Amino acid sequence: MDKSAAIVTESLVKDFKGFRAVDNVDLTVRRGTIHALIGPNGARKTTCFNLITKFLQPTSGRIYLNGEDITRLAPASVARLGLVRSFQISATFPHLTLLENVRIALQRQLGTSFHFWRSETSLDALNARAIEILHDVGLGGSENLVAAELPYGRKRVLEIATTLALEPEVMLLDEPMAGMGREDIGRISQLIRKAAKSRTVLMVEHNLSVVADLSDTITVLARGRVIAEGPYAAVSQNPQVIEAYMGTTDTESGAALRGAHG
Amino acid sequence: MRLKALALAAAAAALTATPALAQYTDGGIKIGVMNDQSGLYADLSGQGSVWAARRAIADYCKTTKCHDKIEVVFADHQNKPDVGSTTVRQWFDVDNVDVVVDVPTSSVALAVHNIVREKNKVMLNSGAASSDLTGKACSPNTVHWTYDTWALANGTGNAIVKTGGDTWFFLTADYAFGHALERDTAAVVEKSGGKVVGKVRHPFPGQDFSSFLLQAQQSKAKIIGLANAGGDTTNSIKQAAEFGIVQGGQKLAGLLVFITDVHALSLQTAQGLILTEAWYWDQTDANRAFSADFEKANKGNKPTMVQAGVYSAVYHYLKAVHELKADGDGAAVVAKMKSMPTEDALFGKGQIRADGRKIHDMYLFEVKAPKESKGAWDYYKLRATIPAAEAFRPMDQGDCPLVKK
Amino acid sequence: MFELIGVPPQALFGQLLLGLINGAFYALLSLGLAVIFGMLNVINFAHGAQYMMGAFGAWMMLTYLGIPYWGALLLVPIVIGALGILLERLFLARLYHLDHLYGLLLTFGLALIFEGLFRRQYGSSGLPYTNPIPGGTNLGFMFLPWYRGWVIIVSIVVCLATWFMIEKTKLGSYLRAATENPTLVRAFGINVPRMMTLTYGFGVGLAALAGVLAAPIYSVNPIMGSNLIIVVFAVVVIGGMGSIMGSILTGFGLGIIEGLTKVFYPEASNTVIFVIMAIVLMIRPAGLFGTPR
Amino acid sequence: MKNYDMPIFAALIAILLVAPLAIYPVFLMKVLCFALFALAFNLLIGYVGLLSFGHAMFFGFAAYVSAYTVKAWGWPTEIGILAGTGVAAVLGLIAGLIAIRRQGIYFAMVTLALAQMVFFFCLQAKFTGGEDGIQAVPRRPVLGFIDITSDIHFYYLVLAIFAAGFLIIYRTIHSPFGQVLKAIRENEPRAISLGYHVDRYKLLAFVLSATLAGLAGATKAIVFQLASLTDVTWQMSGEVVLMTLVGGMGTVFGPIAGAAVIITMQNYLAGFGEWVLVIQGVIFVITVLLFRRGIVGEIAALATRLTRGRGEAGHIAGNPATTS
Repeated sequence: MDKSAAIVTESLVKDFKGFRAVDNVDLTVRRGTIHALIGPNGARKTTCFNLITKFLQPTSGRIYLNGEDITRLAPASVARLGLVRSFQISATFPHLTLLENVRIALQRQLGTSFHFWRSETSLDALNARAIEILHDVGLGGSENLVAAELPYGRKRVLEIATTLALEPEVMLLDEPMAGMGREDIGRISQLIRKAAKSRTVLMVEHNLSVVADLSDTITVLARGRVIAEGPYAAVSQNPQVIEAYMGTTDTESGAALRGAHG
Repeated sequence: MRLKALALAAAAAALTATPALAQYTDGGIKIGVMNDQSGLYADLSGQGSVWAARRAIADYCKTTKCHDKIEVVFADHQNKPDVGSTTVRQWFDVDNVDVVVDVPTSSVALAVHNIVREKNKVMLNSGAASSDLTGKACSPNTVHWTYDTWALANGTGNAIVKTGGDTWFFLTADYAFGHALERDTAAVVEKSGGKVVGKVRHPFPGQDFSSFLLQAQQSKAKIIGLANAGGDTTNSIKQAAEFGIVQGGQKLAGLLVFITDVHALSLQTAQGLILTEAWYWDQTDANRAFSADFEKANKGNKPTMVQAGVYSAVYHYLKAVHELKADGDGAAVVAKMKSMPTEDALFGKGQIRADGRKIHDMYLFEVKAPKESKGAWDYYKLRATIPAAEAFRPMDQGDCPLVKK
Repeated sequence: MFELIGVPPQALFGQLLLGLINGAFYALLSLGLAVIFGMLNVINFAHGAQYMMGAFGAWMMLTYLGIPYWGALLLVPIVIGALGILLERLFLARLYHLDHLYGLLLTFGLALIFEGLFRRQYGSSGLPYTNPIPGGTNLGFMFLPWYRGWVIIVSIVVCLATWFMIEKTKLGSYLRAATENPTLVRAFGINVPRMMTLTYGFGVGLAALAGVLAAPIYSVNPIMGSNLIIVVFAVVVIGGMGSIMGSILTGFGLGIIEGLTKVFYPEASNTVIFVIMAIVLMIRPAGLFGTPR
Repeated sequence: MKNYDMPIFAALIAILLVAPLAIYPVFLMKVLCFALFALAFNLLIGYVGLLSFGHAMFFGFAAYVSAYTVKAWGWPTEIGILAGTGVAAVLGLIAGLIAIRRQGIYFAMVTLALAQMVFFFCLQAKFTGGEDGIQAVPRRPVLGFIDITSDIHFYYLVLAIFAAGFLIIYRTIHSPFGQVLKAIRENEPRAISLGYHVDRYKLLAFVLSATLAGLAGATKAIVFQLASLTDVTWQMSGEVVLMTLVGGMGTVFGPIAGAAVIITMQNYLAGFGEWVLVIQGVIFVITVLLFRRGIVGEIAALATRLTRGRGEAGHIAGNPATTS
């Protein structure tokens, strides 16, 4: 096993009621890189995500984070080790303000999260840091808005801000660009690039031009198996990959693949 | 010196004068009927008891000039002690109720009983079974009118053994009330020369009794004593009929069965059941006349012994209050009630003992077979009369602190 | 003759058989709950009240219309089931877009209304209902009333037929698919709301059928359902909510276990189901036949 | 957003201080005990989104413990109440460990079944007095000098207990812990992904809720000098759900309003017998169908609409169950 890797999975398998969703996936995400996980619809990319972050328990196989075996840990414990994920649909706390959203992430460090007798004003000490983070991602000045009132693209930004507040070593982004307009895509790409400077990023993404643009390494999944891995240029030439994409009705991805290629 | 004598005389005059003036609290007599208006005991007490209380007032005021403001209020205690105690506190503290009547369900009766004593009011209990009300928990403010567990156990246990039912198997509801009924009856059975061959304690409330009945059947006891109440009793009787227990030669003895239960079961199912009651509608002309009026006002039902007891108790209470011309001091009213012999159309002549127990005859009935019945509600045939002197627990055995040994 | 822990084997056979018969009621009722829960994701708190209405329905048909037991057995489930359909259309259907807990709260309210109305009208002492098949046969180890035998046959047939319909037929496969993914099934041109309505009606009909079956042997009174429903809830939790076979097997199984408890430790026979439930939940939080979620 | 909770609370306490002049104090004590019970219940449904259908087990069992320790063992009133509260906390921990692993309807069913076990235990155990319950619990002076045999004195003590309970709950909601609870309610997977072991937070909330429900029950036992099976039945669990629902789930004052409405209704409808059940059922149905925000929730929504003059006001009441 590669000790220098941030995440390693060994023969990861997940069975659902007799059918194999994820089949012997070996994945190595090197530290400090942006690694993309792509594949046509039904490739079980999100399932892999859920397995790595322990939201699902693998049927067999091993998962390592910085060489440490995390196969048996609870999802919250994995997060505490610095492996933090986002979700396919935007995952904010809709009825909390932007400030409170970010503060939830910061709050854990205080160690007072079980203190039901302490006033919440004790959390005000975190406000400066939270506002700073919001500012960094371009949400400065709107910290008192309620998250539900933000437009969709901004919610994703808020979600990334919340994730960044934990200063995770490894970020797992599940389709950060899903449902984005062109303008938002640019902004979030920038944000990811900036965030990735000091950490490792593993992302699932359908938008192949974003993948091509951002990622160092790409792993292609189809039907729960790895069919190719390497830099974008190599992977996009791989006949198996092209067939996997073309063979599906997923014309959008197919077109995207061609488009990015050409 | 003269001054002091004068003052004494005045005080004495005031003391004797007080009862002479009519001293009705709040300018009248307010009777609170508290019972189950909606639950399991609604038919045997409920609105029927309210009707009986009103009827007692009407009947009493027909013959005697009575106070012109006598009011009846009622409440549903839902068989919950806390509901009963809240209501009764409010009755006394806010609504100026003078006397609480009926109160079936022993747990509620005991709760109300304590508050009545604390507030020095009166409780005339007809509906509750617990013999503790005139035993170790007895109070100078309570009269227990119609029946109690001891009387039922004694009537059913003793009389059945005497008529040949000398081996018993108990089907007991597994809670304090069931245990008490079983214990009292078993003692009577053994004292009269019978034998208890077995018992089974079923959970309360139960639904299916077939398993327990099968055990009773296998015990070969002549009598199966049902030490339970309400739905448990009707379910056990119904299922006993289904399993052919009575046809098989065994008899069921209900230790707490009311005529409304028999009605609910139908004669087909309940025939042969033996039970003890204090009053039955078809015994005398007065009873029948009362029942005919009752039936018209109460969905075609005949009165139970509990409702008849409410009538009788309220009647006697009014007598005592009018004699005293005061209703404020509950203990004094009850003392007066005890000092006067009781007499009314339904229960005839009787008396109230020092421990608060009203004494009268009790009756052992057997439920008729369908072909023996001559019409609606013709359910019982008399097997034995238990004379008043033997029907209730002797005063010296009750551990009532009011009784000097 | 040898005895098993103080109980002769014949007696034990008898008790096992009686347990199985009680289990028949549990199975029928929990089956109805499971069907409704599986499809609508609603815990039907009114199930006990609907069972009670089934028993009252049989009594009313006999008393007011002169329809005997056998007619009631067929008609009452249809009538009460139709009432269920009405309830679903009027009330439940408005709540599907909300948290499932609202369904539970609504049916709880409905249960209170039904129970209150029947108490108002018929009092609580209960009503007589004559056993349509009196008599029985001596099996050697016990006297088996014909009626109890009838109950167990009806229950097993109905349970198996329901299971077959849901697990093995095309209609059932639509039902199951609709639970998983209503949008997809709708895309196939199937009227999902109507399917949900009919499912609720069917589940309620099962409760009413159990009520008719119960009328000749249990006291017909307004609280007969609320006493039973909590036990049936426990059966459903043990079996695994929404699992059809789970609810049937657990229903019969717990009937037998309860029957045995009545012999060896009668005082605990009401509690035993809840004890089993606690143990099952600690080992398998999703119930014996449930899938974890 | 400006928060008016504390001024409203102060006004409420001021009204309650003079209320006995006009209203029967025993009735008021009953309302306060149930209001505290509903507040405790609301901590769970309103702020964690967990519907417990078995909260009577904490309320009723604590009542038994405080009644028994005070009556049979002669413990001082305040220690008896604390003992009841403490036992409820332990019971809450046990029940919580079993139930907390499930969500939604499953959680409701599991708590219901657990409460039923407690019911059967209370029915059979010797110390509870079975059907009769524990009666005539003495009202001994509190702390040795506050005479509580007079209803009016006791009323002020109960008011103090109620106020303390309210403030504990209020502080819990507005604490670092409360922030995490809100986050869990709003988006549980996200809270997990931020490293929160949500089950532990839910468990603590469950134990707190059970403890305060126990405090309400233990106090009620002394007020009515009675602990009985009624308090541990599943119908009691249903009643507290009704109170909270009617008042407004997830609102600060809703449970108090709901308890007041329901208790008053039961009081005045007592003479109507079986109609009480029907009316309660109708209230349940109407509230679920039409006024899911409850009394306080609807008022808050109305106020928001008036001040803002636009927008969907449903979020203000913070009713978690409206989002499925």
